[in-house]
Amino acid sequence: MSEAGEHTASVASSDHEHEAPKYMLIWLYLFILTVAEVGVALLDVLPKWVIVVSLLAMAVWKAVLVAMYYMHLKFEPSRLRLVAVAPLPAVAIMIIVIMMEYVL
Amino acid sequence: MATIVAEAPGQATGHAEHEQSFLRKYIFSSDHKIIAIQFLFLTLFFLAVGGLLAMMMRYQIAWPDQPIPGGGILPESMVASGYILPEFYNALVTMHGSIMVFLAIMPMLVGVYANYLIPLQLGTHDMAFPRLNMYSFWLMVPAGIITLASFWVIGGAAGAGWTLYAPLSARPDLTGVELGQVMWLVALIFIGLSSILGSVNYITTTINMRAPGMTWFRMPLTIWALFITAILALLAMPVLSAAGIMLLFDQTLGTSFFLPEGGGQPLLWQHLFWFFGHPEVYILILPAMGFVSEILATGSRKPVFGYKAMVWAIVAIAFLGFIVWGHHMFMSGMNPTLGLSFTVSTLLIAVPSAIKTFNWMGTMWRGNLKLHTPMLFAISFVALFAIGGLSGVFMAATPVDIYIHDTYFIVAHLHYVLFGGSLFALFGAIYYWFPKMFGRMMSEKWGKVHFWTTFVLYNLVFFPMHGLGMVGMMRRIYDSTGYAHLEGIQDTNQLITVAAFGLYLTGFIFAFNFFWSIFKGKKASRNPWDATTLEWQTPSPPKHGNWDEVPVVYHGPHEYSHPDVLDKDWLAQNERPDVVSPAAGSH
Amino acid sequence: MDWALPPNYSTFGVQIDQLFWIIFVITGIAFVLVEAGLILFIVKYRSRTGHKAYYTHGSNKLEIIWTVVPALVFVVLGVYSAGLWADIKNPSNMPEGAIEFEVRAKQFEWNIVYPGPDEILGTGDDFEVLNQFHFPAGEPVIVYLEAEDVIHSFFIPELRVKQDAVPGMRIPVWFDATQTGEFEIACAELCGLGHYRMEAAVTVHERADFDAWQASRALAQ
Amino acid sequence: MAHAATAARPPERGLDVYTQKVGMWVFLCSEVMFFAGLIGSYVVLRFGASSSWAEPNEVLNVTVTAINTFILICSSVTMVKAFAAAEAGDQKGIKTYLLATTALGALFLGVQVYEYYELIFHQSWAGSHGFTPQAGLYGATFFTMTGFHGFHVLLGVICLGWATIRAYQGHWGADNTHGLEVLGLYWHFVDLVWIILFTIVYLI
Repeated sequence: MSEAGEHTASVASSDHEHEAPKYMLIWLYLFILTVAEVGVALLDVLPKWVIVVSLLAMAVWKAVLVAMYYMHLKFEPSRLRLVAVAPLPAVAIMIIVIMMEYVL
Repeated sequence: MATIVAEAPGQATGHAEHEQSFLRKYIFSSDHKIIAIQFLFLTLFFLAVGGLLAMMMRYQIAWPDQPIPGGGILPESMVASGYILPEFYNALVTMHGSIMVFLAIMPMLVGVYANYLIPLQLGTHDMAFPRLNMYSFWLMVPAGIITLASFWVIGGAAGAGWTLYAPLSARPDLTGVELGQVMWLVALIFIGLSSILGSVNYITTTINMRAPGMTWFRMPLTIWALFITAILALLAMPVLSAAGIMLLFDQTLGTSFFLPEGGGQPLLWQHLFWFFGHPEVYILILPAMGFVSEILATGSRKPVFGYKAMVWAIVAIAFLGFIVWGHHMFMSGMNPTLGLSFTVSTLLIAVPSAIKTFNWMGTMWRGNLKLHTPMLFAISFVALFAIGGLSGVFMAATPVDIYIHDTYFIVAHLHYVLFGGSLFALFGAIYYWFPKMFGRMMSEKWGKVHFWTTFVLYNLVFFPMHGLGMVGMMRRIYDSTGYAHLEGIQDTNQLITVAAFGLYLTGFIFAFNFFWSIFKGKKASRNPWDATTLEWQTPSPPKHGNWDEVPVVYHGPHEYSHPDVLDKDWLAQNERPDVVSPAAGSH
Repeated sequence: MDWALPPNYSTFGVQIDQLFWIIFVITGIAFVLVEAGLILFIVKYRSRTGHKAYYTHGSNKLEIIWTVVPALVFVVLGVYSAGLWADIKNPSNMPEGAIEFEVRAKQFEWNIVYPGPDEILGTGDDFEVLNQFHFPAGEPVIVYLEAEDVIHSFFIPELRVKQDAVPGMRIPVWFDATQTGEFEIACAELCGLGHYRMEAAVTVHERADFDAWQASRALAQ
Repeated sequence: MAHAATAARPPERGLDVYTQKVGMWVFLCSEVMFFAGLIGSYVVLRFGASSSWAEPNEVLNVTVTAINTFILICSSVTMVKAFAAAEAGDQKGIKTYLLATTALGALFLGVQVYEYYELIFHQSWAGSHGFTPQAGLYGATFFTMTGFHGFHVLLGVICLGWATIRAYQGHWGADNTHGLEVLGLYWHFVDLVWIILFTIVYLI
């Protein structure tokens, strides 16, 4: 228990095992997703809630791609990933609870 | 025994900075110890300023119908023909709170001690980012100057309370304060930036720069507390900055984020403010808890009782700290259903506080108590924090809060935690680490005089405030004599004021002792308290770079009175177990 | 100054005061335990030469006890508080058939809108009185709080009532005075220069007296 | 009680990552909270507190901003390419990609300035001329969020400019990649924030 952090040594500790060409592939994904987002929003044929949910999903997808590949989180030790996601619970709590003020 | 103060410039430290000009060495220094001492002087100054504002407030509350002595030296916009004006009183209320929280207590806990102790207690040469550390101090200076200057601009200093509730804080036409409110927000943004830079440093250093053997659960509780505090500040301060910027735009650009006329939401300000504000409350108490744990262990000559429980309690307090902010808003018009969940989380947070209190008592139990000044302050921290914690239960119980919210009961509660808690711990910490900082001891005799006068007068000032709250005296009122339900409380108010003046004067005993000891105090040895943590294994004061060779840690942080160690009652963290023998002790 | 809550004139005030004193007893016990313990330890374990402290890293049993006991006490307190809180503050629990008023707070006065003899707000016989709040005893009263400029807080100590009035919101507050009396509304939230003198008179009448008073005021409008 | 006394031990492992990178990630945590404060307020003001809100594409020029988004995404890929070039010791690649990143960042800012100009002087809002920060909550939240993002881009471009100059001095290389990686983290974060902002401000 005490030194739990010590033992969960991450496997991929060496920084950069990823190969460079992938960057362009991610760029292509990002480009396609952006086009898809603009298309969904501007065509405006789907029901409103479908549009909102799909747009948010695509935005999160893009954000995760950037964080994982461009910011190398995929290749970092898990403990650094923990640092990176640390504020997300606080963000969720803040926005959800303040929204409850109005929605409840 | 006289110490060998290694005056030879540290050659093995790898810092090629000994040939520095005075300016680089003492003013724009990036040495964490110098920065800590700079913070110490700055924050002691603001402590004195904040106290002075409180004295003026107390005079007004006690004798609203009499001119304040010496009021003539203040301009007519503050004190007209000897009487404190209501607008100046509001400025006093606001700036007393703001200065104490943001420019005195918080930077004293974090700026001084996180800076000083994290590298020393973890066994590293300096902070991870020394220059960033320097910026963090030099951002506080303009913040302080802007704050002080705001008293002298037209309209006076900010007057909407330290909580800056919109719309009052956003509309100059409703407060009569024009520039002061804006200046205070600008200062706040500087403070936020300073605090974020500091936190980045503290967190990175703690995570990544611990000495060999200094595992997470061998870190002194002070470090745990400061580390968790830094996380709180890192996640909470930016929210205040964001909210503060929106409020600033409301004031200056004509937006209406928080103004209902333009569709804005006054309650949104309160949510954002308290989302920051409650973690801030723990920023103001957790480091104090860390200092106290350490001083109590050293003074009791015993390991901290339930070290791991103490660590988890700190973590739990910090985590729960992010989900209890609504308890500041029970009467604000917040959705009552939301109030329910905040009640539960608030009562839950009392549990780790209880654990800590009982574990401190457990630390003292069957100890060998050395009642020196730091120890006296630490014990009284436990006594007074218990009162502040228990009075908090009244507010957490929402139905009771309906009555006591925004009364002097709250004032009593928050001062028991902030003054009886944080400041007592800070006094303890100053006495305790003074020898390490300045190489000399503070006078023990005057320390005790300071302690006893402070302790007695402090309780005379703040304990009766519980009673004022029960009677129903509202906070932040300029004159309470106009209310029928407040008849007959003026005697108490006058007693409090007289005691408060006395309390302020005890500060001079401290100041005298502090400055006298810097120059004339008894020379301190490396380890005057026979303490175990790493900073005591260096010369007093440690040289630039702290260590010739980084120490190796073999023990937990508070190994006192170990039965296998015969010649002394402590075991330094870096003492090799196989070397410790009856002849090895030297101090 | 007496160390006492002011006399209570409100129905739910009885429970609030009860809860206050229950917490007072619980925290009082904890207070005595902690402070007496500290004093005892200071006297008993004061440093003596040749004495060595007892070496221990803690006791799981003790720590579990002082985790679980406070947790249980707080859960019980929380559940009880939650019920009472919902009764007092939740709009869906507000009594039906109550007489309704509107209170508009602004710097630094309380504007009371009376429903008039028909006892319905928003009709032609409504009238406003500045800084004077009259209402009947012995029946529930609902006040709709509004604020025109900044946040104020509607506080009547004797009725154990407090609620912020927020600009842009209309917040209902209810209470039921048990007997007649004269008190004051105080403002409990810093609202500007005149915060300290933002008070209004409260008069609780018998029903008949209230009807008579309201009729006379309605005529005068 | 671990009494295993070994003579020389390496420092505690921490995160197995060099300190500057840890520091940047920790700093980015605070940036997340800053933007969460701004975006959260926007979400609450727009969706929570039932106020009237115009459809984004009636006011904003979504097409231009979509192109601008694409520019920022491109700058992210050139940034990461610059870092890869540094790791490979490819001096020419470092210079080219850094210069491209700086240029794309500056271009993004330029387009944003153009967008602001058009909105403030040529767009109409609620019957009056000009969509400004004073144009209700919509204008206030729009300019605050995009403005602070733009400010972050500006800081990034300044740092990138500095890094580019250093690149021409031969500063970066296979043995000196940390600075580029840390700067890259900041730059990708700014991109990431824009991805979120673009979606919730311009599209939803």
